[in-house]
Amino acid sequence: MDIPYTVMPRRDTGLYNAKLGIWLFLASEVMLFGALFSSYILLRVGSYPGVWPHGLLNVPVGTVNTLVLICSSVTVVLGWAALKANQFAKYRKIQAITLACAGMFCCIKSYEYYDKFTHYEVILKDGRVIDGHLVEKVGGGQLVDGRRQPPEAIVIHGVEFPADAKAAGMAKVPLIHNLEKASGHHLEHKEFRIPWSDTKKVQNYGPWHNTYLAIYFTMTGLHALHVIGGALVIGWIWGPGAAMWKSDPERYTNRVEVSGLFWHFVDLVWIFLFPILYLL
Amino acid sequence: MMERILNLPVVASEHGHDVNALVELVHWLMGILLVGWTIFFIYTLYRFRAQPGRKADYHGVRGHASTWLEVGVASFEAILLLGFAIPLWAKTVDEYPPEKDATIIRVVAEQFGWNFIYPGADGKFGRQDLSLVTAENPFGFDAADPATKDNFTVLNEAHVPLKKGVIINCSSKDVIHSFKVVPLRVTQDCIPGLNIPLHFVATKEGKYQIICAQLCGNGHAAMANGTVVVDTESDFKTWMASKSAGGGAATSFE
Amino acid sequence: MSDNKAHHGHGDHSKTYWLVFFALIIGTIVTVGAYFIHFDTIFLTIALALAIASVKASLVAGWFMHLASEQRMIYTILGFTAFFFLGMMLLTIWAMQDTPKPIFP
Amino acid sequence: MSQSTKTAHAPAHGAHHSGGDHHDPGFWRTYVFSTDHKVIGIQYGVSSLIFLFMGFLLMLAMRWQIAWPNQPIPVVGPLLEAVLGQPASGGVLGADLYNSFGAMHGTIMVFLGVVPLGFAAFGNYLVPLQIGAPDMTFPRINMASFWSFLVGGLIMMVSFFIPGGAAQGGWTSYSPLATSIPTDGQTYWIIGMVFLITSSLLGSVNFIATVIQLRAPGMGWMRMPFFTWAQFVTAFILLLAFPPLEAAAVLQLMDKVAGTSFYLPTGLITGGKLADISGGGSPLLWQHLFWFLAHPEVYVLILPAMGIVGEVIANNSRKPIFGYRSLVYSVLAVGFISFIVWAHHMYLTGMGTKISTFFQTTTMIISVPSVIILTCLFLSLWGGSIRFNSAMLFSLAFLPMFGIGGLTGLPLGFNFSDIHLHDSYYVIAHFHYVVAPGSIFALFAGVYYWYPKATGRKMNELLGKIHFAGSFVFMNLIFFPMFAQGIAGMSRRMSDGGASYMVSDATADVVGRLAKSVIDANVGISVAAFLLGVSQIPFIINFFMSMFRGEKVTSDNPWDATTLEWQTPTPPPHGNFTESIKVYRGPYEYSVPGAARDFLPQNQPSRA
Ligand code: HEA
Ligand code: HEA
Ligand code: CUA
Ligand SMILES: [Cu+2]
Repeated sequence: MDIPYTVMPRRDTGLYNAKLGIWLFLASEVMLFGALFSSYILLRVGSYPGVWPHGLLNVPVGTVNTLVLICSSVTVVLGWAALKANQFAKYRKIQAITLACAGMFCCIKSYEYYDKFTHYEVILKDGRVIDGHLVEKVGGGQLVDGRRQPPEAIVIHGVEFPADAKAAGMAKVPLIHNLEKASGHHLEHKEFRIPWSDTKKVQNYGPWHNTYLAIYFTMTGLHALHVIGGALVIGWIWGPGAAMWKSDPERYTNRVEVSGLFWHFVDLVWIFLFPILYLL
Repeated sequence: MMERILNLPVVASEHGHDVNALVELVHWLMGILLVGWTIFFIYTLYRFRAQPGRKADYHGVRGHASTWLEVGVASFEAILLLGFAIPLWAKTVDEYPPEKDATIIRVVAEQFGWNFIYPGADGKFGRQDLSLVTAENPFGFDAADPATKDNFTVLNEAHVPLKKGVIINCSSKDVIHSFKVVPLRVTQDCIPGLNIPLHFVATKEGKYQIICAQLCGNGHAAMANGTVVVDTESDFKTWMASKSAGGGAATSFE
Repeated sequence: MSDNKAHHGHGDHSKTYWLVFFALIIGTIVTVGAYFIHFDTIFLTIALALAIASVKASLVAGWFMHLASEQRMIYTILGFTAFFFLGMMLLTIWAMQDTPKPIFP
Repeated sequence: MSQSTKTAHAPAHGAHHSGGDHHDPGFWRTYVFSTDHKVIGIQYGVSSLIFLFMGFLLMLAMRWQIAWPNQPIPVVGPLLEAVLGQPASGGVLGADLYNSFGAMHGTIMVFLGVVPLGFAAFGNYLVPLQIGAPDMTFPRINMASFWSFLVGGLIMMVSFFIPGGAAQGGWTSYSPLATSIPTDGQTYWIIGMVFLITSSLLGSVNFIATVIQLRAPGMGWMRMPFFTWAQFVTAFILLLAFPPLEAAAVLQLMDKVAGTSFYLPTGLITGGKLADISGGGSPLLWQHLFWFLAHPEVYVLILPAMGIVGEVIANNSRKPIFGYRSLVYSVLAVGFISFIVWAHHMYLTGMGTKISTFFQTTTMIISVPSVIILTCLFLSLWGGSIRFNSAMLFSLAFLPMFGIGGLTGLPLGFNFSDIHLHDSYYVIAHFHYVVAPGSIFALFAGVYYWYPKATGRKMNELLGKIHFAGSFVFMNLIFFPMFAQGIAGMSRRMSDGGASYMVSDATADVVGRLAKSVIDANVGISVAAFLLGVSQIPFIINFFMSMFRGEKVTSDNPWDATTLEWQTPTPPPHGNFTESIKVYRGPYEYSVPGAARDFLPQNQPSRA
């Protein structure tokens, strides 16, 4: 039994099955990310002043990552064009660049995640706030009664805000980062060694820190999963799956096209994610 | 007649009668359709049952009766919508009684009870600040503000005056509840973080049961011991006075 | 599609792809540049950034994904999707606007 | 002779691989990890019937608690206590467990019972057959869809047995309640949902692609059976409405496990103090995303049912359905509009005038195509020659039952009357009329109608009629009194069936308490529910017994039907059609004047 139109397009629709399939799938992806974008807008519009950070992320790094994805997008389509022109070796080379770009994107993204997870806001008992990157946690960590002991001290490289800064600025713990901008004067960056007993609250810039970071991690995380998934599929077709080029070149080319369509979509999502998360 | 069939519960508010009217009207539409179709249905089933030698008619119903029927139903719905639902809702949502004549209350639901906050004699709520929020002070009123001084809170028993506008702002401390008083035909979700107003004018004295109409945890069913007491104007004043500023120190706000 | 218009002349197509590629790069640079310029109102920044993003997205969709010369069936599906997407987004935003504001501003 | 005898093989040797497919794929590949749409359809069918039964059992336990609050459940109570421990202590369904069962009853019935049965099971089995396709376009994705469904279902089941028990936040899982309930069951629920969503996503891509790509020559859009149309539109709804729920579920999962505040507002107080969260989220956001799916979802529950009813009525009234085109357009309209009515579940969340006007207008608009569909189906009977077999009885009962359910949607749809009816038993009655005596009856009809195709044997008519009579009577006895309870002001989701709202001596002066008669109706309803259960016994016996003892069909087309699924061997082999098929006419050419017999199959070239 054979299913028709797996390779050749059907006359009245002009499509082969997989192409229709991937477009349907992409339609649902549009709704998935659409819902997240809507949530982003609502959370942002509903956020109260001072909590939505501007320029928290590293723009140059984000820009580089954007360029990396754009590169991979053009190589995907060029690779497919090469196959269409029957140039398998060329396709192999070009698509390798795509895969390299995908890897690079993930590396850069992990670096950015790492940067956020080591960024701490420490609220002291006297009301001062110290905000910056973790240098080290001194001591602690041993298990007592099955609970991990807190460190003796925490060393942060960053800036210090006076006790009244938050109260003067905004009602509830707004983003310290915004205070720095709003206060105008440049604060001196240096290393602080804070005994744990002086701290009231120590929190890093994970998704729990505020709504912005929450949506940032969720959206980019989901996007990164798409990148990884897409790269795995493209990589499989490129590597082990390439045997099909010999047996059924038309179908193989179609596979490359379909996986490419998915890849472009992932790029397309990033095109929107980049400005709304990094720039606005 | 529909009134009798539906057996709607007692009404004790002005707009409650409008709610009943709309419910009854819709049920008229439904009733007519139900009866009409059922008669048609049973007749058809009987008349066109399979019998030896009967052949079905390829064309079946001819004419445009069905179109007219559909147009009829649609128009009836349009009338109910444009003539009743939309304007009546607009009235409940937009036409608030003037604030100065109205009694303004805040209700803060929690698992599993109702806190009513009254502004007290001066009719004003105090300044609010998030950093002051605690379980006892869910709106973060500033105790230092003079307007806060005579605010007072009562648990599970709200008093409101008869025949005067009442505005209740609904909120919640923890999860979503729903403030529902059947005889007053009032239902409003109490959503944490939001302060949603509703208003009514009570028309009958009495003690009215509050129910929670939104699943809020394992005590949801038991969240039934609140009442709204509708007092005559003078009784209400006396009650207010007993609670306000010193009079009700035990329940007072601070 | 394997056998319709796009089949012949891949050289030309490659050229298109490169053009699109450069347009995307330029778009990115302009967006980032605008970010550093700081306009008077944030709205201008937002509008500009989203406008450029939309142009970039249409380039990707139109040429890399060949939407510019796709079959009607795909357009129909995407048309529906766009409608529902806009419905979801706009109606939700509208509904949230038409609801009381949070207690703590 | 006719086309149907040409393609007819004696059912006996029509088993599988009659086409060119000669190597034997072995037991596992044939029956378990099969990519054949018919096997997958049956897998879906059997598992969803089991889930349906589970949902039903949960509901029986709840009904006991509603009618006899805080009394131990006979027989089952001790069992529950043994398995679930403290929450069922004393064999009583405590409030936590009641909420758990309620949430899971809703979830199981909707996502694991009716949708998989109506859409995935019937759709999988029949859509390729009805359009003359050899299989689904993506058979392996089809298989993945089923397994994803099963994993999702198992996660839901497992959650009953973890400490704290299954989800308790209602099937709607509103935040912040869902986030604050201390059981991990809530997390299981979300993860289970993600699998179920993935499953229906894969399924819907497949359905749409199949209908678009694999229609046999001559099978134009306006020649597709109504059932296939309904499935096609349903697939679109699933494709586009489910992803937002997936997004919403991811956000809720983050709230639950990563400490985010997507749905948690600033100023939330838990356990007596300000919650240690960043705040800034919105509880209403969840509701919007949830109902954006869940309203279209209710049409997912009803459209396949309508499709089945259309097929059965056309076949058993022996005449074309009335207004085929308006049916098709109405179904399309329903699918389309169903995306923009969702907020009618949220009228009382503080909605302003403008937006609620919009949503109640669209709600009224969407009732018009439903009225058209019902009208067409009713009028189809006129002039027919109606055969009252079990399938037809259930289909006929569907019409007034859906009618009652649909009509009672109207007072809910006007926000002003919804003030009184919201979240009362009126709502429960409304939607159960559409899903239980509505959808479930249609699904029963489908089982009776297509059973011979799948097994080669008919189900027993007598047992079928007993099943019908019992189900019909008791369904109505269960749900009709709920309208009265709702109007009297009885709230839903109450673990004591409203007992704490009842007038007692201590509360005699409080107006608005429920009259004793309203509460007492609970007992009658619960008794009817148990009897409804009893009425299912003939069905279960019938279902299993007929596989071995049922009357063998003598032809591939035992009901003298016109659509293509009856023009294949019985049961259809792998690949479905033994010869290439071509379609010459519309789907319901019954009793055509001048034709030799009272039905003209779609693939029969001439009218002779
Ligand atoms: C299959 C499922 C299904 C279907 C088809 C419908 C159909 C409709 N529903 Fe329902 N609904 C639910 C399932 C369904 N619903 C569920 C599950 C809930 C509760 C969710 C929860 O909160 O848990 C709900 C809740 C619900 C609400 C929210 C109530 C509240 O919480 O306060 C509203 C409000 O507008 C509503 C309206 C409607 C309307 C207007 C229709 C219309 O589409 C109906 C149109 C149909 C008709 C108008 C009938 C026409 C028939 C005739 C003309 C023939 C008559 C003949 C005879 C009677 C013989 N529904
Ligand atoms: C498709 C959806 C669906 C279906 C079919 C049903 C079916 C039924 N439901 Fe349910 N129900 C819901 C969806 C559904 N329900 C939802 C969404 C809620 C809200 C939950 C919440 O509050 O969050 C709810 C809530 C709900 C409540 C209210 C609980 C409360 O608010 O506290 C009640 C109370 O009586 C109830 C009763 C029933 C009854 C008596 C049936 C009967 O009609 C059952 C009929 C079923 C059968 C007769 C089983 C048939 C199957 C077989 C016989 C199996 C055969 C097996 C094999 C052959 C292998 N349901
Ligand atoms: Cu509070 Cu339910
Ligand atoms: Cu709905």
